[in-house]
Amino acid sequence: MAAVALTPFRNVAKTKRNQAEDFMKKVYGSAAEALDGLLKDGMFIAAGGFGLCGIPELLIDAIHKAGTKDLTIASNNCGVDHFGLGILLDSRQIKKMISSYVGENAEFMRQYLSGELELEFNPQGTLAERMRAGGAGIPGFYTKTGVGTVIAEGKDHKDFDGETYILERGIVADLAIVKGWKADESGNVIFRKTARNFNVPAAKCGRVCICEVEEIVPTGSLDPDHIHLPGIYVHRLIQGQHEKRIEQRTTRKKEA
Amino acid sequence: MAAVALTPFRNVAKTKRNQAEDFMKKVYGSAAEALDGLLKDGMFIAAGGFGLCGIPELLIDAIHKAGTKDLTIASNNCGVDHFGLGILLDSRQIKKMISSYVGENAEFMRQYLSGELELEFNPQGTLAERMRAGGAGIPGFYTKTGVGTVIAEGKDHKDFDGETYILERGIVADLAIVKGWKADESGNVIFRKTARNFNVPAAKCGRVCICEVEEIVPTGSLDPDHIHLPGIYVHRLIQGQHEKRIEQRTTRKKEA
Amino acid sequence: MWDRNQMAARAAQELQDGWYVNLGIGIPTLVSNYIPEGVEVTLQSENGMLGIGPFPYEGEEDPDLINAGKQTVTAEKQTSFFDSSESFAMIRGGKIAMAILGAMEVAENGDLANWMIPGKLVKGMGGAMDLVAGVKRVVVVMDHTNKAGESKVLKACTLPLTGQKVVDRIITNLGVLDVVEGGLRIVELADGVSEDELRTATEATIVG
Amino acid sequence: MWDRNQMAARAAQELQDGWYVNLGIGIPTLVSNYIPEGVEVTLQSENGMLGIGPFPYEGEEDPDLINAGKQTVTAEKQTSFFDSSESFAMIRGGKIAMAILGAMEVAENGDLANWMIPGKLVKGMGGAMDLVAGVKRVVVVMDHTNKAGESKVLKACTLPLTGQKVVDRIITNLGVLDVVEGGLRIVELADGVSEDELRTATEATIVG
Repeated sequence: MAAVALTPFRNVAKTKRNQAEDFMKKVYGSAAEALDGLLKDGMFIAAGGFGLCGIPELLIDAIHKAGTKDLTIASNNCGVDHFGLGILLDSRQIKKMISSYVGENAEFMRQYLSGELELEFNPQGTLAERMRAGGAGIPGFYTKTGVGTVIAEGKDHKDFDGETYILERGIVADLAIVKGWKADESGNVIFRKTARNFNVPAAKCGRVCICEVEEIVPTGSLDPDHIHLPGIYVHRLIQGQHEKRIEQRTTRKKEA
Repeated sequence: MAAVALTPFRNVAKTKRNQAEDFMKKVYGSAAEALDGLLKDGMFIAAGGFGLCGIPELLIDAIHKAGTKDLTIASNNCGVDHFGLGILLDSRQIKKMISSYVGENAEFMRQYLSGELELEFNPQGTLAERMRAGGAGIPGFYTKTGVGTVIAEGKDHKDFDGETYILERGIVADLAIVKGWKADESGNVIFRKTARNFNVPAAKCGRVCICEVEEIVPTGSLDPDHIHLPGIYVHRLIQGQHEKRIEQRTTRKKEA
Repeated sequence: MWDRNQMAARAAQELQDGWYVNLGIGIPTLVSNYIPEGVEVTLQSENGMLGIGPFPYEGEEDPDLINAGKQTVTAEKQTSFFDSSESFAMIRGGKIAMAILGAMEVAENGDLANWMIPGKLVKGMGGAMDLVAGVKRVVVVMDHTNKAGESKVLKACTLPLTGQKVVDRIITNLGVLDVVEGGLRIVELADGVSEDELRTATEATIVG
Repeated sequence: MWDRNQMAARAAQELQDGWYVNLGIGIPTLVSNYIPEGVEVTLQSENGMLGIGPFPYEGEEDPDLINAGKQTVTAEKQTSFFDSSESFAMIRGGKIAMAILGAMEVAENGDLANWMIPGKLVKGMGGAMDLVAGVKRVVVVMDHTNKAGESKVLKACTLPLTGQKVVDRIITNLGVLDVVEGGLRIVELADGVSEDELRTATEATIVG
């Protein structure tokens, strides 16, 4: 904490030489390769995306092909029928969902009402903050969201300055699967428009995080002030083609 | 929550016409004007900056000239002697500091040891998170930081998964004073390099936030994916010249 | 009696220049058509956007640019994007001046129910619980009665709550009511609606 | 016996390829000079930076680019900048693999004191309490004894703590010790130091 004598720094030439090859270690050839060794029946996965916007399509597909079962998945939504996380519903790979809204998915409803699927509803902001907190080493935080509703049942209540709040827990997932726009080889990720959404908090709460992007660029190509998700959060990276399906195509006519 | 019929949107022409003049309302001519009506003896101010990097020089100077007294200021540091928040120490305007490190300031030490100044030490990360939490409507959060130290004395302890944490409170300040690099007229701010530091959490925890920047650009000039502090957090804006003093000028020699 | 558009137009009168506002799905979305001249508001979308613009022109839809209803939208000049935890930080932190939301039931103490009908399909609360807990002022826009003619403005909600004591103002097809000490206060009657009609259609206590 | 540079060189052996690391002020800063060939680490700075580069060339100092010691630095290729709450989110959240820190006292149970001497000038804990609480592995580098020759490796710390049971490994001028069940275990002796010398200079219980 005291002032420090000026010291030379590590060998700059060495740094430059090793950098490219070292960071390349995060880049995998495919979603299946990136998932290798990380999947286990019964595991807890946090998934990014909102509706079908910014969802990790390639990783979901690879988890489907891997056949991993009894998954608990924290994700704001559960895709739609036969797309996004809906694929893992079709194949009965999901045991439990932690979500805020599941209205777009008939198969989800069928499995839920028949008791095949567990569902824990979280208010959307509580879910986002639980992920952010888990990633930030915060095991619990107080919020007014849900006080006096079914969400508050069984949770600790505490008054601060005359108002009542409930305790919500941070989430730490075994694996986070997220989708970015561009990443550099060191794992720095930038997102595009509203496709950022849950991808940032989901990535942060994973013990391991795999990120799929549309383009991987050489380290040094991205402005360090533009990074939305620093490389420290991203352990494995893949690049691939995304369908990016639109859920509600709303438009207006061009004026004459 | 159900699907919604496609609806026309508000009149686009009107939006465009009003936009420039409306957002101009955030822009003030000087720090003194921006502070007008907001200062009150005994108030609680959150200030951005780390050391002398990214500090709101112009606003500090204007608060000095305004002579507001008995201030409680949450800021990681308290400037240096006669610069940054050190100016407000010289003029005895500060009653209490909430900081993590005050080592650069002899006058601070003198006032503290003589009992003229109250000091509440917060671990740096706890201070940053208290600001972020206060701005996010979170009145309290649990952290492992400080468990078993003087910082934990008198605070609620709680065990999560077999580990002990302490409860820290969110901070809400009467006023936040921060320094950005560029802002657009609607209050969207971007920061430069490590000058971002406490400016973002400090801005968020202010009931009112004034931001001083090096350049105000027309709304629409900044890429919406590059905004570090959305305009919703910034109530008043000023542009001005900054000294940007360097605290420890460390360099290396160019190799031949 | 007001129709959907008149209710939306009346709700738009609640907006003040410079405000950041969140509009729910349904009638609240229509509010954006009636923002008064000279009033500029920035619309927040829970999925991570301030400054929702109009729907895109045909062929210009961007799958990376949607609102909280998952509809394709456009950006405005002042738009900024951010992640979901940041989005709800500003909601929970009281940075949004007003939310205008639909409802199934409202009670005289400000309780709101708008997310769940037991025994029916439950789609989830989405961001509604966060909005009503965090936003500074909550205005509800809904029909005063259900299809069976029963009041939706009640002494106490019968459906599971979205939030407790959260509603400030209720705008229905019959008029405008404020949640005050002891019950609801009539602020305004819709065109052609008498005070008696409003009182008759209201189960909640009307005071003042 | 190791000098400052030898201690730093020994500490550098703790680093593994691909790690994100936080180096404290003093001897820990010297560690960056001794990172082994083929090992690439990214240095974190609490004030909001991953990827600290060397000091700038004279005349190229940037007041907006400093490290946690407030020294002017440069960026690297993989550098990212972020705010202080984000910086400590990654520290507290265990994303940093290792912190190498200086110390005033270490105890056999891993307690660490490095921020305050009662009665003397107190400068503050800065980010030290957050680092020791959050970082996965904490390595302390310090002289084994103080100027009076008294052990700084103690049964129990006498100074106010920075963290409780947080230290994993201690590197001193006399050798390397690990915090294990029941006390400290000798891992390595510094050049020319006998086990007896190390034991004599250590107040803490040595086991195994």
